[in-house]
Amino acid sequence: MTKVVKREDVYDKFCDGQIIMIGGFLAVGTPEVLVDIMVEKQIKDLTVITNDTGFVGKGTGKLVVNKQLKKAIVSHIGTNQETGKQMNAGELEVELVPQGTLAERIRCAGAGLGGVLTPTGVGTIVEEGKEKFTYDGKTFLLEKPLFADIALIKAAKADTGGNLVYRYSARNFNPLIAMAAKLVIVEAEEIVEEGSLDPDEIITPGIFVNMIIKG
Amino acid sequence: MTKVVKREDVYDKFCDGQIIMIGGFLAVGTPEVLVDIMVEKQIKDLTVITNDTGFVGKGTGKLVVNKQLKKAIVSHIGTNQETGKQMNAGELEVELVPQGTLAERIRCAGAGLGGVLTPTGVGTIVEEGKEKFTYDGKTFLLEKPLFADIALIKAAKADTGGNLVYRYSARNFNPLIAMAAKLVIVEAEEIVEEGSLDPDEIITPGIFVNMIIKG
Amino acid sequence: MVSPKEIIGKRIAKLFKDGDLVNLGIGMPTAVANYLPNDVKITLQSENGFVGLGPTPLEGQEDKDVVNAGGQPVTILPGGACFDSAMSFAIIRGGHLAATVLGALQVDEQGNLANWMIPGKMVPGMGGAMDLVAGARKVIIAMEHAAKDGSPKILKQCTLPLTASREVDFIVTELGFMEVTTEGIVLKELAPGVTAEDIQAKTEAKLIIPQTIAVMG
Amino acid sequence: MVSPKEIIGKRIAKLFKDGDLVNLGIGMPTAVANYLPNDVKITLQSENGFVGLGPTPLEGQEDKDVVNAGGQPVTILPGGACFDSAMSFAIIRGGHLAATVLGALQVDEQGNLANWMIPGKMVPGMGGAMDLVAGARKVIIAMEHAAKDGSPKILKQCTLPLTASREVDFIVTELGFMEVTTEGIVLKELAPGVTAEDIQAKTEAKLIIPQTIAVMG
Repeated sequence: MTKVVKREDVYDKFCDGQIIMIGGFLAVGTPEVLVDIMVEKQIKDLTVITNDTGFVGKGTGKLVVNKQLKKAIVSHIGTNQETGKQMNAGELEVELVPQGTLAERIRCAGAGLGGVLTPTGVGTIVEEGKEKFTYDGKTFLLEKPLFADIALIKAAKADTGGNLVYRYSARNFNPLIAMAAKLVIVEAEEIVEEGSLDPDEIITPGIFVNMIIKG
Repeated sequence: MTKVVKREDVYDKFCDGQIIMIGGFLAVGTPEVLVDIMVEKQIKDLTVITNDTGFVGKGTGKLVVNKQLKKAIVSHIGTNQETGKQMNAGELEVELVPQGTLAERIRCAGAGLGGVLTPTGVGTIVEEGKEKFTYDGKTFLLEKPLFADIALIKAAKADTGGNLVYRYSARNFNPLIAMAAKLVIVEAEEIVEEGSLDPDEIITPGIFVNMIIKG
Repeated sequence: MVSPKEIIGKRIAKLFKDGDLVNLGIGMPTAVANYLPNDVKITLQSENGFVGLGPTPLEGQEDKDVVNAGGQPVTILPGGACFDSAMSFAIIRGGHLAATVLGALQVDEQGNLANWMIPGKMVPGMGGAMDLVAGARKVIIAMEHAAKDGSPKILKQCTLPLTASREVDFIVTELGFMEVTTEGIVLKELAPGVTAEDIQAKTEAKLIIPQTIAVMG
Repeated sequence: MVSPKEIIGKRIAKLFKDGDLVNLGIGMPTAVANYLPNDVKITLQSENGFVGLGPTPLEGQEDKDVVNAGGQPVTILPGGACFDSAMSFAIIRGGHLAATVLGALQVDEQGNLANWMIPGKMVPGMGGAMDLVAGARKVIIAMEHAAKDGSPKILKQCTLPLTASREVDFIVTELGFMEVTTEGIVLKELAPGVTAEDIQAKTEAKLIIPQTIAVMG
C-alpha cells in the first residue's frame, strides 16, 4: 500500500475557504509544486498558517499575489511587499504571531494540548485578548492551538509509507504541521521504498502522512 | 575542546538533596554507569524524576533499594516492589504523573514554557490541586514545568562536542531531560569526533550537554 | 475449547479497519494482534517510543534497545519509526490513534474506567494509561467479564480511582460485546451459548438489551 | 576611519565567553562574529533551525537548504545540528542562549525594546524577535546611537509597540557602552574622543554617569 498519488488526486482535495498550513521559512522548505497546484486551481478565501508569506514569486507569496488568501497567520511578512499592501487595503487579514509561539500553537494542535503558557509577548500588543498567568514571579500568556484542514509538507525524502526526512534548515515548521492537520500532503524530492529508512533517522513518522507526490 | 571527562569528574558533581532526572523506560535507555556512581557515592535525600523506578537491581531501582531517594516523580512503580514498600512505610514520597504529562512537564522546563493544558487526568485524582480550564466544550488541567539540577542521559553515540543519537526505544525521555537540567551528563556507548555526525541525524544538539563518559 | 482470550481477541480485531494506528495494552489486549483478518493491516504503536511494533524476536535475536511498553523484547517492522516520549504521547493525546485496547479493574455505565490502582493494596501507577484513554479516538476494554472471585467489574459506578472519565466506547468480554452510549451500556452481541440473562447476572450495571442480539464470533 | 559597525562589533564580542551559544540578529548584529578574540569560540544559533552557523559559502557552493534567518546562504560548521522550529524556539525561550544581539528602533530606560513595527508605516512582523528577547539570558542591543534624522533612539519611554518589556541588558552604539539597570541606563564606557556630554546630548533618557568612565575599545 503506497501513499504516493498523482497530481490530480491532490488537486481534488483543495477547495475554497480551507485552512491550510504550509511548511517553509522564507520559502526554504516550502512545497512549491503543491503551492502551484493551489494557484492553478484558483481556490479562494483561504486561511494560511505558515511562518512567513515568502516572496512575491516564491513560496506562500504566490498565493498572496494571486489574491487567494482571506487570512494569514504568520510571524513575518516583511519580505513580500504585496502582503503589507493587501493588509493595509483591508483585503487580507494578517494575524502576526511570534515565531516560537506559532510553533507551539501548531504543536499543541498536533499533540492534543489545550494550550501553552509562554513568556513571549508579555507586555506587548501580542497579549491583547489573552489570559495572563503569574506565578513564582513570572508572567505568561495562554496561547491556544492552531488546527488546519490540510498541511503541505516539503520533505527531502519520503518512503512510500510516508516516513519523512528533511534537509538542514528546510525542516523548520514541516514536522510540526504534519501533526496538526486532518489531511497531510507531502512533496518529496526523492521517494524510496517503505522499509529503506532507518527507524532512528525518520523525523516525521508515516502515520501522519496521507498523500505523497514527487516534487 | 572535548566534553569527554573522567569518572571522578562526574563523581564530584553529585551531592545530597539534588533533583536528578534519569533517562530510560523500564531501564532501557537508563545510564547504568552514572546510576552506579550515585550508588557508590551514597548521596542521600534525592528527588528523582524519571519514567519509572526500574527493577530491584536495575536502573533507578538501585537508588531505591539503597534508600537514597526522598521523592520520586514517576509514572510507574509497579516493576519494583521496593518502591511501593518504602512508599507505604512513609519513607519515600511518590508523585505519580501520567506518562505523557511527565514528558510535557519536562519539556516545558527545557522550552521556557510556564505550563501546558492537557486533557489527561481530568475527572481523576490527578486533577487535585490543579487549575482547570474549559473552553469549546473541552476541559484541561494546567500542568507546570519540572526542572532538575542534573540530567543523566544514556546515548548510543556521542560526539566529543556532546551531539547525541539514540537507538530505538532507548531514546524515550533522554532528549527531553537533556533540555531541563542545569548540568547534563551523558553516558555514551560510543564516542566519536565532533563533526563526524550528520547534522540531520543528531537528536540532542551538543549545546545542551556538559559532560560525557564512556558507558 | 475456545479461550476467553481468543473470543475477545477475535471480536476486537473486527473493530479495526485497514491502516488503523492502534495501541494495545499489556496482557489480554496484546493478543488482539493474533486475530486480525488477512485483509486488515493495522500499525501498532508502542508508547515507549515507536510505531511499527512487530512480533517477539526469536531467542538469541533480542535487541536490548527494542522492547515494548511492558519491557519485553519485540521487533520493529520495516517502515517503523522511533521517537522520544513527548512525540509518543503527542501521537496518543493528539487523537492520532484510531483505538486503544486496555484491560480494566472496573468500568461503569457512564464510560468511566478504573484500571490503575487499588488504594492501600496495589499502586503501580498509571504509566501511559490515562493519556491513552483520554487521547485515543476509540477506547476498547478487553477483559474477563467478572473478577476472579466472581464479583462484577461492569458497575453502575466505579468505586476505584478513575483512569479517565466518560471515555470508554466498547467493552468486550468472553460473554459479549457491549457499546457504552449516553443512555447506558448496550448489549450488542452475545458469545455463543450465552443468554442475555446470563450476562446481566454477572453485571452490576443494568444492560440495555435490544430486541435482537447478534452472535459474537 | 573605524566604522560604527566595527566599534560596536568589537565591543560586543568582548561580552562573550568561550563556549557561549549566541543568536545574532540580521544586519549590524551579524557583524559581531567578525570581531571575536582568538581564544573565544562561540556557537551561533540560526532560529530557522540549526546551531553551528558558519560563514557565507563561496560562490557556487551554496546549498538551497542551508540559509540563515534572513534567508541568505550560509554554512553549517562541523559539529552543528539541525532541528525543527519548536526545538529552535525551545532553545531560545528555554534560556539556553547566553545572549541575543539585536538592532532597535527604540530602547528605553526601563529596558523596554521596540524593533518590530512602525504602525501605519512598516509592519514586517516580529518573526523570532519577541522570543529571542524574552528568552535569551542577556539581551544586547547593537545600533547606531541616533536615528538617521538625528532624533534619539534611547528614550525615557518607548513610543512604538514593544518587542518585550524590561528585557534589555546592554546597549552598544558607536558612541558608548551602556548597561540597563533597575536605576536606569548607566554609561559604562565611551568611544575614543566622545564625552559624556556628547552622548547625553544625543540621548533622551537621562544617563547615569559614574565618576570615572572607561574608554571603549
